Amino acid sequence: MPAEQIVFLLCAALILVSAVMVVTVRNLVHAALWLVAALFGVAVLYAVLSANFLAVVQIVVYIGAIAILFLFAVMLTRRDLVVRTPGMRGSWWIAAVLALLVLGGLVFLIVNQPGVNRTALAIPAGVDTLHALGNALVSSGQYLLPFEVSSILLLAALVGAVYLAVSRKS
Amino acid sequence: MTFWNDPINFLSGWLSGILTAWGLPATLAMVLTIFIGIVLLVMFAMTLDIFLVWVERKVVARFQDRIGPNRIGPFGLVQPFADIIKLVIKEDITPDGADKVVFNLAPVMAAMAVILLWAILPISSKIYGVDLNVALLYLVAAGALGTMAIIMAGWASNNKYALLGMYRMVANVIAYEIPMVVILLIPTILADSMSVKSITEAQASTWYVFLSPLGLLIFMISAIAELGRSPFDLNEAESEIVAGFHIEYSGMKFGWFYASELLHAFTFGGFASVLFFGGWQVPFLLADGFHFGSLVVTLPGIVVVLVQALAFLLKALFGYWVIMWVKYSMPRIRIDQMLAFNWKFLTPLSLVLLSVTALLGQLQTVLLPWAFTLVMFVSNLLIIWITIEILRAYARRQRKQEERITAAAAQGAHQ
Amino acid sequence: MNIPLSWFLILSAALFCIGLFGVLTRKNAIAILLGVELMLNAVNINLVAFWRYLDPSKMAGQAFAVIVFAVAAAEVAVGLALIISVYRKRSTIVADEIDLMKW
Amino acid sequence: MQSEWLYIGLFLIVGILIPVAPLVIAALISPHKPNPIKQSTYECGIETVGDSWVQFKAQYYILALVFLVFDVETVFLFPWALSLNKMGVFAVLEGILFIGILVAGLVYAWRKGMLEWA
Repeated sequence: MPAEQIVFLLCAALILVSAVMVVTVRNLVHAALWLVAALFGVAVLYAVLSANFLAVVQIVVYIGAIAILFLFAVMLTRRDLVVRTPGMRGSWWIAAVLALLVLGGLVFLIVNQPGVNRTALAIPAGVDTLHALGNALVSSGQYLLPFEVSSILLLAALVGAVYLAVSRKS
Repeated sequence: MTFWNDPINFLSGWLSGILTAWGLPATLAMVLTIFIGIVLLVMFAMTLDIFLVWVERKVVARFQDRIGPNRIGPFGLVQPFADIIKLVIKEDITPDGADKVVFNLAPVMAAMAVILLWAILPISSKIYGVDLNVALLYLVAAGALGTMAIIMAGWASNNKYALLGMYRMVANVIAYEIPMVVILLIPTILADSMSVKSITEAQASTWYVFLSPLGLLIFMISAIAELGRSPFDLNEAESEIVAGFHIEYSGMKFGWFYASELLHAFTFGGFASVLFFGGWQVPFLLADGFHFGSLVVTLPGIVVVLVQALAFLLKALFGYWVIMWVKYSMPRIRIDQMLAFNWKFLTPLSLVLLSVTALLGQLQTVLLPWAFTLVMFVSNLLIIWITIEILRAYARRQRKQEERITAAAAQGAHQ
Repeated sequence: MNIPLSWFLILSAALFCIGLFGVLTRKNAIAILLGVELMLNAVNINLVAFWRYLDPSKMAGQAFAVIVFAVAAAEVAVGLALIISVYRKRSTIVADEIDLMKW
Repeated sequence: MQSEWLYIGLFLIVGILIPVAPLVIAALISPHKPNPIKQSTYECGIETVGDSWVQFKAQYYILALVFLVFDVETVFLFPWALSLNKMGVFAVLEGILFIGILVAGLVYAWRKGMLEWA
């Protein structure tokens, strides 16, 4: 078995095990830490796919910012967890059946798709994906609009979040 | 390819040759060779770390008009080894109610986050781990892992001081990450690359400290804050929260937090030298020897590599020394001041600097190199001057307001 | 690269379904958001895998993945701020008990 | 997959093994005599008061919130910085617009008093 496949399988095992822990562990701080492990696995996957920029951004944004925010939010609302610790709903098995059905449907669709077992070609020698991504994000014919709109989205999120998080003196 | 011209490649080729001769497959032999190379590099970093313990103690002693360690070995050089033996044989205490797995994972992760930085640190033109094309973001990503280690340590210790220290440290680290990342963009723009190797090579003629002195200043300030060293050491304000997030750690686990902080400081000195002082570049030294105009002193490759490595380590040590200098001469600032300084001053300033650099960077291909350097340097000085003027106007207004208040209070007292 | 495309797609489908399970079963609102994060990551794996396997010289997949990062960040910021805000008012983050707008 | 990531993977393994090794040695040779007093959490020499996972100031959370948005936006600037050489002044102006939107968020948070440590 080629080295790449071994790396992929190890990484997939890490992602799936951590993801299962994220949705089942009762202690929410542990759930958030398992999320960090799952996200790290996804970053390795991006590295396997030669998406260098996304691999590091995954760690910078998800582990360096989003996971920290999650952990802080859990610690801020922990009174609830200590007192009552609500885990999962009683009817969790319905959700499990539903999730398995969705998975079965997706896998059925995927394996019956023509050309799905293709392997990737090598990236052409002259292509510098990093500079290409930069150019794509700022050329008006390509992704300039989504790029600028995403900054406005983040501005809106900041304004909204700050507005909600401030305790208003009322 | 001989030993004298390209020692690293020669040695690795020699080693993998021996391994293949033993009957190992070629790929496995290569992986093993790389593995041994990595272990050697990390061992070098660790040895340096031990040496840094001595440097730190000696320098702080000099700053405080003491002698420092001088009993064990010449100039106390063996002192850090004694420290390590002490740490290793000390009883390791896990506090009651601690989250054991997370508690034990945190120091390993803290050390790992710093060691990972050495994978991209270019020590010389031939001695470097890997030339990653997203190296600058990798630097930030490794920092993110370090932050996660701090959160884990603070949370798992089951101690109020640890938790409070962790909150302060994380607030500090994440706040100053913004100006740091913005400043990392400046060498990226100037060199048109995120790889530390290309950035170093782009500084062959002009170090970026001449193009962006203000950038270096902001980088050093945010690096000190990222490290949580004085004046940003609220995370371990002894009078308030004792030792901060690692208060419950003892023995070698504490040792790793301490060692990784020192190595982190040195590594930041190294990155400052890569980004602004040309990394391993030595003036007049090219790949085959010194070139003083028409006078050429030819040197074998190995000497060039060693001179470059020495230059890099000296520059990094200089950065580290500046960090120590600041640490031992500045008082600690309050948390509100620390946050206000970042969000209201450093972040806007770095964004202005970034915009100006991006605009003027367009001239890089138009102007002659010396003219471009002059334009950049003057623009930086202008930004500094305008900032100082704004700050002075603000301070004058504050002072007037305060005078008015004291005058009113004095009048009220008279009546 | 020797890995078939279907491996990535199946992994991403599995991750998506685990996230879905979490969203459906968890009672704690923050835990529900954790599940949503898993689902967003599953989508991103797909985008990057298609970029790599179809045409690496066209940056569509990576550009979209970058924008998904922005969306995920915005979602987490607003979602957690909402939860904190509700927690302040009602001292609970159990999704079932936040039923002010039920009718 | 590129060989540079394999190298970083190997580095990660070494980076875990090297910190773990002294910890294992320490665990083997250091004494281990726990007792309740020794293991109680440290609190200035007096008995620990209350639950140690205390509620903390919400300000920390709000700062993490502001940081999240800024972090994502500054990371987005890296591809932009790499496109400047080729795309010219137009790209620079787009980036400055992007930074302007970022600053607008900062100004809003500032005016709302989010950056004060109250």
